[in-house]
Amino acid sequence: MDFSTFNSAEQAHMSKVIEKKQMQDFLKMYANLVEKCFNSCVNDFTSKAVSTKEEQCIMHCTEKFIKHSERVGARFAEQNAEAMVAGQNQS
Amino acid sequence: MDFSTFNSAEQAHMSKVIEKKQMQDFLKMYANLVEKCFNSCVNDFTSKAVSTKEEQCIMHCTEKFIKHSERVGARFAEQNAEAMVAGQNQS
Amino acid sequence: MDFSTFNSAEQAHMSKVIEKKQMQDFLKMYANLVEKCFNSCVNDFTSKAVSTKEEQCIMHCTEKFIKHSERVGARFAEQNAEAMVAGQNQS
Amino acid sequence: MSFLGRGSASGSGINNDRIEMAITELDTVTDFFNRMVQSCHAKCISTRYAEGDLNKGESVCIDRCVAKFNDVQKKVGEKLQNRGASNNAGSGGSAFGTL
Amino acid sequence: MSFLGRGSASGSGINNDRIEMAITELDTVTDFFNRMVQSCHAKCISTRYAEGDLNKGESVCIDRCVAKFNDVQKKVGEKLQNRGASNNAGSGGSAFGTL
Amino acid sequence: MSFLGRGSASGSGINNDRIEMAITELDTVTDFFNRMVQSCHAKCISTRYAEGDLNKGESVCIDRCVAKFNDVQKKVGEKLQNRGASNNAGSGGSAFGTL
Repeated sequence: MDFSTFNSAEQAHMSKVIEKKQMQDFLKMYANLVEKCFNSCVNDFTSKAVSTKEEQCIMHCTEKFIKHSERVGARFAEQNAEAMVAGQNQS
Repeated sequence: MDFSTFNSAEQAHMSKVIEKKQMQDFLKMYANLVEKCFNSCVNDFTSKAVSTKEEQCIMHCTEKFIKHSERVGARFAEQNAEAMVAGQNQS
Repeated sequence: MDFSTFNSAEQAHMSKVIEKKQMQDFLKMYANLVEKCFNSCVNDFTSKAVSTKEEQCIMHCTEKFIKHSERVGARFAEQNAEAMVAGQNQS
Repeated sequence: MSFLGRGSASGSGINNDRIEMAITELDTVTDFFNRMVQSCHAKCISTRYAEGDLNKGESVCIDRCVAKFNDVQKKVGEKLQNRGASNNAGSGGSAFGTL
Repeated sequence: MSFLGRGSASGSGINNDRIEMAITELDTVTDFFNRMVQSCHAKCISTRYAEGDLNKGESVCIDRCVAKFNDVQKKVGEKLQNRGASNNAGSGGSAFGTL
Repeated sequence: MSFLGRGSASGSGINNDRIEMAITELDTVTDFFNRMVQSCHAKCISTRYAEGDLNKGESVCIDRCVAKFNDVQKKVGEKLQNRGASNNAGSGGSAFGTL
């Protein structure tokens, strides 16, 4: 996203907005991760303790999700950069 | 919804609110449609290009979703109108 | 949550916020319940009337969901209380 | 909901509580409508997507689905009221402390 | 969140940052609770709906489900912290440019 | 979005409409990205979770999934524009009365 046409007051304002949004996005991602890994990994309700096997599944699930998000983010950024270059060459 | 008891400043305000909401609703519907049609139509990841068959599925999915939404909206509006008439006859 | 460090203006403000949120949460829970019970209970579209069997399912679904939410809420509150006591004993 | 902030700033005879209630009503109807669209899509629309038009069976199904969904909304609403659950069975209600 | 706008307008000794943080915390707890309700419903409640009461098996399952869900939350949280992922693995984070 | 309220209160040369548009754009991109993450997770990641690393097959699948998801977004967008549906087929649009 390009905020270069914003004046300094607007840029400062957007910085605060983005900072707040990143915190909210992180919290949402965290909640999402708990829900997803719980749903995938926990299926035994004969005990109230998380088993070793379940715990391992949750650790893998969390790690994999983060790596997945990072890879999607990297590819997404590349494609956006390409699209921007293509757009500039056209005009 | 009935805004007839609103004064003109309030009506003008609600107009802006509704206009903004409609834009947000449209963007949400668009994102939703991409997600739904992608999930239904794209299942082959041996290539990074969308196949002709997948593309056709996506076009049908999009068109059908819009027609579906319009039909649901039309029926919904009819039922609300009926409910309103029934309410007025009772009072 | 602990608002004891808030001044009276802030507490009054938070009361209004919480009141508004509870109303919104209730409306969201209601919409959620309609969606969930409709999806679980209504599967026959040869008629536009809800059948006796479907209606009974919806009543049970609604009642069970409320009891479920209350039980989850009660256990959740107990665990939070325990966690708070544990936290105080540590410090 | 930034518009409210602006409303209160301008002070041009706008009753903020009335506006807020109208917005809540708008949001509620929109949310309800969107859920109806999703549910009836899941119930009535084949995901093979062989064509872009609604076929006869799908169209009839949608009409009945909307009627039934509305009916379920009423029945669930009555049940919630009868149970007097309206105030405190809400999700999250029990998760908040009191001030 | 219109109330914040109003708060800052009145200027009656309200610390906006503190209020915002409290609201974020409230929203986070509510969201967490709602997801727990949904997940435990999916794990514990039969969707045949033969009766409106929770049966013995469902009740016990709910109690254990809440304990396990809380535990998973802690474990995921620790994992996120250890990984130092707290700041930049967030969804969307990489989608924003810098100012 | 309390920041807007504050913005308009301070009046320090901030154009509220521009800020609002930037926020809408930010929210739209974030929402799009999150849906892409979810969809590609469902398509590419095995839920057995035998290990924490992405294996070769998963990695390749993610790369192609992102390309395809972006492509689907473009095609759906063009379809919506061609249909002139951009203005009034929106979810909920037909649920509102006119003022």
